[in-house]
Amino acid sequence: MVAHKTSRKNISNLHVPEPLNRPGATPDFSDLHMPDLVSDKTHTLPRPIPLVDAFETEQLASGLVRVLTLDGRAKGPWDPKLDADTLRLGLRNMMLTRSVDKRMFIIQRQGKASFYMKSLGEEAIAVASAMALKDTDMVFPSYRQQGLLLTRGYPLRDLMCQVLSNSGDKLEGKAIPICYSSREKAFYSIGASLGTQMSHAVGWAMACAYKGTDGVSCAFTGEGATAEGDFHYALTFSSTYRAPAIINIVNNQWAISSFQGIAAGESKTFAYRGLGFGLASLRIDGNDFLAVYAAIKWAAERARTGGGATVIEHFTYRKEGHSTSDDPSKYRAKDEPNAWPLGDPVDRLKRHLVLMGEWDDERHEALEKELDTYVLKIYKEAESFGTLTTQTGINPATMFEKVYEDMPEHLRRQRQELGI
Amino acid sequence: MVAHKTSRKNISNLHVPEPLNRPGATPDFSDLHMPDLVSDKTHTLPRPIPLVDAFETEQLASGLVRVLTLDGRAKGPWDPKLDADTLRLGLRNMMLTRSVDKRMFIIQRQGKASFYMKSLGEEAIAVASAMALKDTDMVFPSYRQQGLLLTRGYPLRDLMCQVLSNSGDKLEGKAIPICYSSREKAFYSIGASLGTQMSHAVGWAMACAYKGTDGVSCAFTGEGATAEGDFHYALTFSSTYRAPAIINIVNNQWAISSFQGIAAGESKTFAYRGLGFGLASLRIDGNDFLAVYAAIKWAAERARTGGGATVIEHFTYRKEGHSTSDDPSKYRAKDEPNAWPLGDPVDRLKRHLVLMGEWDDERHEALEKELDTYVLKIYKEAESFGTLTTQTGINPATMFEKVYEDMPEHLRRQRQELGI
Amino acid sequence: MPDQVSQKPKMKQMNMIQAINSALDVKMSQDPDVLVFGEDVGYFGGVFRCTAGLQEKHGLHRCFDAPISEGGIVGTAVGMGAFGLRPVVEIQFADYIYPAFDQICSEAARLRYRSNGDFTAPITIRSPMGGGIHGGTSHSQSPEALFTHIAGIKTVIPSNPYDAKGLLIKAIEDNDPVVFFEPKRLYNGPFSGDPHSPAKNWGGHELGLVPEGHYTIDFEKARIHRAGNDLTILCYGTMVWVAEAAVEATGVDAEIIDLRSLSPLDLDAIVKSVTKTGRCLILHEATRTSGFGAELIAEVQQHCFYALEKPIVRVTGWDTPYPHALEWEYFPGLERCSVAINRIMED
Amino acid sequence: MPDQVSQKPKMKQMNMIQAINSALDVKMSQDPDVLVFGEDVGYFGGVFRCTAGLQEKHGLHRCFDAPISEGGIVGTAVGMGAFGLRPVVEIQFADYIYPAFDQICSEAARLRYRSNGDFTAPITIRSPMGGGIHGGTSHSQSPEALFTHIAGIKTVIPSNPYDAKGLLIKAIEDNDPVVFFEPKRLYNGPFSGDPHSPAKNWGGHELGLVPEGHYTIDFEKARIHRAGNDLTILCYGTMVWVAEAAVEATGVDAEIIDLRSLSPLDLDAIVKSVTKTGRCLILHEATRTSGFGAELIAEVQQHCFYALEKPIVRVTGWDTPYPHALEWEYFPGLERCSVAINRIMED
Ligand SMILES: Cc1ncc(C[n+]2csc(CCOP(=O)(O)OP(=O)(O)O)c2C)c(N)n1
Ligand SMILES: Cc1ncc(C[n+]2csc(CCOP(=O)(O)OP(=O)(O)O)c2C)c(N)n1
Ligand SMILES: [Mg+2]
Ligand SMILES: [Mg+2]
Repeated sequence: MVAHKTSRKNISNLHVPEPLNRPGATPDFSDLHMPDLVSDKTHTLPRPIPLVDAFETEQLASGLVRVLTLDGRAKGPWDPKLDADTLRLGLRNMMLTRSVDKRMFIIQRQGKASFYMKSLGEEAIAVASAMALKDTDMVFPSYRQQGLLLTRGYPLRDLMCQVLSNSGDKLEGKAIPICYSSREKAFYSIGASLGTQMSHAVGWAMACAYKGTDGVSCAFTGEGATAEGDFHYALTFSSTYRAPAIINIVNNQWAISSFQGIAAGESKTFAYRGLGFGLASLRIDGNDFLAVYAAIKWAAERARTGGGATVIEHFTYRKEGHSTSDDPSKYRAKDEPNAWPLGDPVDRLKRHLVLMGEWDDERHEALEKELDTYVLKIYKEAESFGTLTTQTGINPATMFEKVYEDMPEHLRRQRQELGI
Repeated sequence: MVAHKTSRKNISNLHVPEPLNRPGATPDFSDLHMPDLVSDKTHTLPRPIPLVDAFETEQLASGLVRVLTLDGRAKGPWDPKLDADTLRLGLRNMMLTRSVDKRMFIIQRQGKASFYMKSLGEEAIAVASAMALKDTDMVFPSYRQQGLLLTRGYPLRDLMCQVLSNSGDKLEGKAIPICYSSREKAFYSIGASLGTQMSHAVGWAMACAYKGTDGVSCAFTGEGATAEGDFHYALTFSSTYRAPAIINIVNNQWAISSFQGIAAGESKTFAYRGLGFGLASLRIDGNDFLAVYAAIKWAAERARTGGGATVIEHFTYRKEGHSTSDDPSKYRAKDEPNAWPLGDPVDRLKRHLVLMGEWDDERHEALEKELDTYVLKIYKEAESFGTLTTQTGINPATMFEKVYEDMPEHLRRQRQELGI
Repeated sequence: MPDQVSQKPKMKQMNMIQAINSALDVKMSQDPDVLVFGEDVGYFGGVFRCTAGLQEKHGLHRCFDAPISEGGIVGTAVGMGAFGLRPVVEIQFADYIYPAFDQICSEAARLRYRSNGDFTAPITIRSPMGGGIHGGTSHSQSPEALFTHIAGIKTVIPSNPYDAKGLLIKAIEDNDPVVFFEPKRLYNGPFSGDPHSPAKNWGGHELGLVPEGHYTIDFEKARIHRAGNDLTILCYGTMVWVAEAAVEATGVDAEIIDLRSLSPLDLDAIVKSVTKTGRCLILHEATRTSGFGAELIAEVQQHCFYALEKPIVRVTGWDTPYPHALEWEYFPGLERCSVAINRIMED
Repeated sequence: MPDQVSQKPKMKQMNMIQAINSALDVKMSQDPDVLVFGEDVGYFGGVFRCTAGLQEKHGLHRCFDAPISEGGIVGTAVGMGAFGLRPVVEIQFADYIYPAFDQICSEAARLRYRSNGDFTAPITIRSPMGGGIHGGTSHSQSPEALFTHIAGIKTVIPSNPYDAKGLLIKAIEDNDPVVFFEPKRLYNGPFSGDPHSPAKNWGGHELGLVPEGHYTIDFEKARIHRAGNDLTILCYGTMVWVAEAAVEATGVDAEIIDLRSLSPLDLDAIVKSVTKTGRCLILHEATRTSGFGAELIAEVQQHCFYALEKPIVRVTGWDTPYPHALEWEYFPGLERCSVAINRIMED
């Protein structure tokens, strides 16, 4: 996908792909194979009916489905034509996600949490997905779709307590920060092993079909993790059983320090992989709130009406480090995030609303402040339940619970051995 | 790929694919999506140069590359134009393979070996591959390419002793029958776990490139085993590192009792999967010796000249049971093997040679007899080394050897415990 | 507590395959959320025929073939289990469970814990295990110990038709993931560990007399296969029958305990027996090092240290892959077990 | 036999990361068939920095990033190894080794045996293991016992920079597949098991003084970390340092044996020590049931039965997933070890 430019010493015939921009370079994305972003002509790709033959999506899998132009207009057949209130809600959810990320990053740096992962630059994907799905459609996120939880109205304090691993944590400190779980919000338990949730989502979708419900499952993986076997299992099983699933690949260009070309190799796009399994496949501009919304709606309708699974590649960019443990300046050009040709999802939706006359800079700033204040307020509440590094207040006896439904004898003995 | 015809009770929305013909039915392959086999017009697909852009092979991946018409003519740009001697050698190798299979099946039924697997109907794939490759190109077979070994001149007695697990077995009875290994013949050790050899082949190919050799690796998997993660790893790694590998999918329609649709799902073809990874991909008539030969030659040249891996689907049919433990009449229509529209590889090459005036029925029958006699003679030699059920003559102490390079203390102690 | 058998059950002579089939049939009939899938289990009914007839009886969508993808089979089962179904999947041979290892250990076993009970994986993973059928390296393995090291998984191994059915129904009803290994050498009959003695079948065997309907056997209870006073033999699966033969051959008054479930483990029964006998022999087919025998020794020596008169002995498969030709030299058969019994009974 | 150090080596103070990096550098410089790959190991040099600088020094084709596919990483490494290369691959966390489990157990471990020596897999699989860094369920596991159950694999765990380098070079040169676990809590310094005491680093530590060049340490030899007469403590990795702290805290004259290699195992050293002391304590971080402690107990009770004065005790992680918030309640730290030592020393 991305041509290899900077060549390092490699005296063998073994080809090892390299990213466009390494530290020290001036970021340049002109070699990124993408449709012309400016011209209106190439902007628009057709929108077939959701029950289209999967192979008719070839153009959509190799191209880039977009709605928003970079200057803020909504264009083409994929425009979901949302009303201003819905758009403002989307903007708010994205900004809330961003504000929460900012706060959690800070408190991790203050030593109050062991770990955190931001979704900066990718907020449209989670937020628009949650808004396009039914609230009962089970989502199977990776660790970078906190926007799903926030959009579905999961209590912010609960989310923060999970990150703090304190006595307010619904998971009783069992899981590391960001490995949320909320059956109530149809948000599947995140495990830190990459890719494993993909086949669960397909199994869940098969169960929906088996029970004759119109439920849909919606799974997310990073582009890096598509190299795991689980991704293959998800495509295989959903192809075989026509599972009503949406298989999202969030291609944010990076997998920790590895650029997307390590997973993509010579592939045209990640979406194209779906075609090999006879699945409808779309590559969309992941920084375009409207495109994400439209694509998820399309795929959900396809799934609900018996058309089986859709593979969606969200083309986006991870603006921050991989996690609080990461320092991206070690492996990529410093200004890459800002050089990303597809802009920022919040800015772009904002621009669109402004262009519509439904939003302005003042309201935007005010909302930003309001959210930051709100987030800080809730954070203070959350912190009152303890932090990992101060006192979690979690009863050690809980460690032995929920390993099994009932505690077996040997765990009972071990609990006694610990003296509790 | 194959439409679901016979419908069984399925009250849920869960789609479960079913094969065309079940026991009791009259086999009918008219729903098999294939190019018109008779008309000369659709017979011929273009043959691009081996270094073609991978995506230009789309038509070759979804169509069917053929050389031999069913009436025995060689046609089109893929015709490798082999001389009569080479063709006769190919025929002989296929017939030898068939004769060996026949004999080994019988002796298993006589209780002299624990297990055997025939390749009846698929002989062209292994034999033509071995003839198109260099003898030093490492092959990574599944258990159904004994034709590779025989074509490369592996001593038949050694092969038979392996099946008999007797004192003549070079593997000292360690492996089950058919899990041959011959580094000398560039034939990789077969393990019975499906799919695992695929990533080994890619690793080997990467090593060839790393060392700057022009070696190529050539791997084989059944269509059923493409559902394993290992198949995905092989495609991913060969796409990323442009490994000089040939990834063969032998689609013989069956995986024990499961028809190919269980692995294929809604896929257009198995070859099409390769396109998702940007790999050149071909679907070929696997019962057409010349097509197999031509495709492997093409892929080997592509690999050797830096073009990376090719995925080849060999469209064929497993005429016998899966193994000596299997009874196909339990799950497929009795006459399916004979109803297979692409005929038999031996018959078809024979017809071609006859049409060329280079072969006739008499010579064919004579050769058949000669081979059967030869095979029986060698078998008698092999049997003189013992059979599994009589006396293997293998020293029990060897059981503890080759677990590690040097025998560790604990194995030495265990050997003593066994009293040897 | 006695096994939970409904009153006056109608009994039928079954081999282990039939008993397993019956367990699946009973549960599929009772509970529409039970479904069965795996490689070749659908139309064909499984390479060992354990699912024969289930597709025809219960429908294509309730018993079906899966792609050859053990990871995908377990992964989709976990998703179905989280939804609320009770999938029972088959891994064709225990040797092929490794591609599913991550899904079993990182997902099925962890889901309840990491979500603090929000999501669970009430799935059953059936798989034929063990040697004695000339299956060699890759059709003979006994990987049970690996699963006992993984918190969150239960590991169960029946040794006879009666237990197989009761334990399998229990496994399906259990709300935790259960790995259910079936000693394939016992499918058709008990096995003395001597390949040269005539094959027995389950016909007429007391433990082959199985209730036709629903009953369960608790995992927490080991079964005293033979009561005795002088030696405790801990075993499970195929080795229960080898133990029986060896006890007969040696004439020692041994107590044979069929563990049935390795995790959870009935430690009480073990401790009670060894405290009484003072000697303990452990048998398993699996590779010795870090096999489940090691765990048993660890617990026995801890709880019965002062009662033990002799070191605990284990007779096991060797620390090599399972060889094909030398199967009977590898298998811890009648002879090796008898020698061990005689030796441990020396003063 | 003394460790094989070349004469008058130039020594350098290193932490464990640097020692590992140095081992890789030495081998890559010596042998063009050694190559290094794994997730993030190339340009970036690994998330723990163990491969930092190797790509720049040795070239893009000799140290490179791999797709996130542990199965593919080990699978391609097996193929390279069969070819004749000596790949050293990194699994980013031991918790993520399970997707590669099949390739390790069914392929790397079996290739030599099933081909009777025709093909081999001289590969090294490095992976950071263990807890103590707030990694929770999926960044803290110690799965070493699983590999010791698999014939054909060697399992090695260093506890200090000096050993790490010597053992890693040995692993790379070894013609069998080696799983090389690196206790990540020790990367920067020894760890007493008390999270509240100030962190130490390897600076100035004797075992942080490492030869710059080539040397190897045999797997067959355990290291007597501390000689003593009254109690034998068997341990490896992080727990060596917890043992040291607990011995100091309790004042017991214990012999601490750092096993270094679990398979092969230096049984002689163990038996010699326990025969002398008559008491044995085993420490590991891993989940208890079927952990490597069980195997050690099995061997010790067999070989030292009549010398043992007390039951062998194991202090381990609990049979639960590794919890995040309750990390220090899970970790078998200074306090639990000290209590166990005191108890085992009671008459
Ligand atoms: C099985 C497994 N292997 C490795 C890791 C370590 N790891 C965590 S995140 C990550 C990168 C993932 O990249 P990508 O899939 O692109 O997702 P992104 O972080 O970009 O959202 C890696 C290698 C893991 N968590 N699980
Ligand atoms: C990992 C693994 N799972 C299951 C099996 C059991 N098994 C052996 S062959 C086979 C069918 C393979 O079918 P296919 O890949 O189409 O190859 P074919 O036999 O048709 O040549 C199965 C399921 C196995 N050997 N390995
Ligand atoms: Mg990414
Ligand atoms: Mg097949």
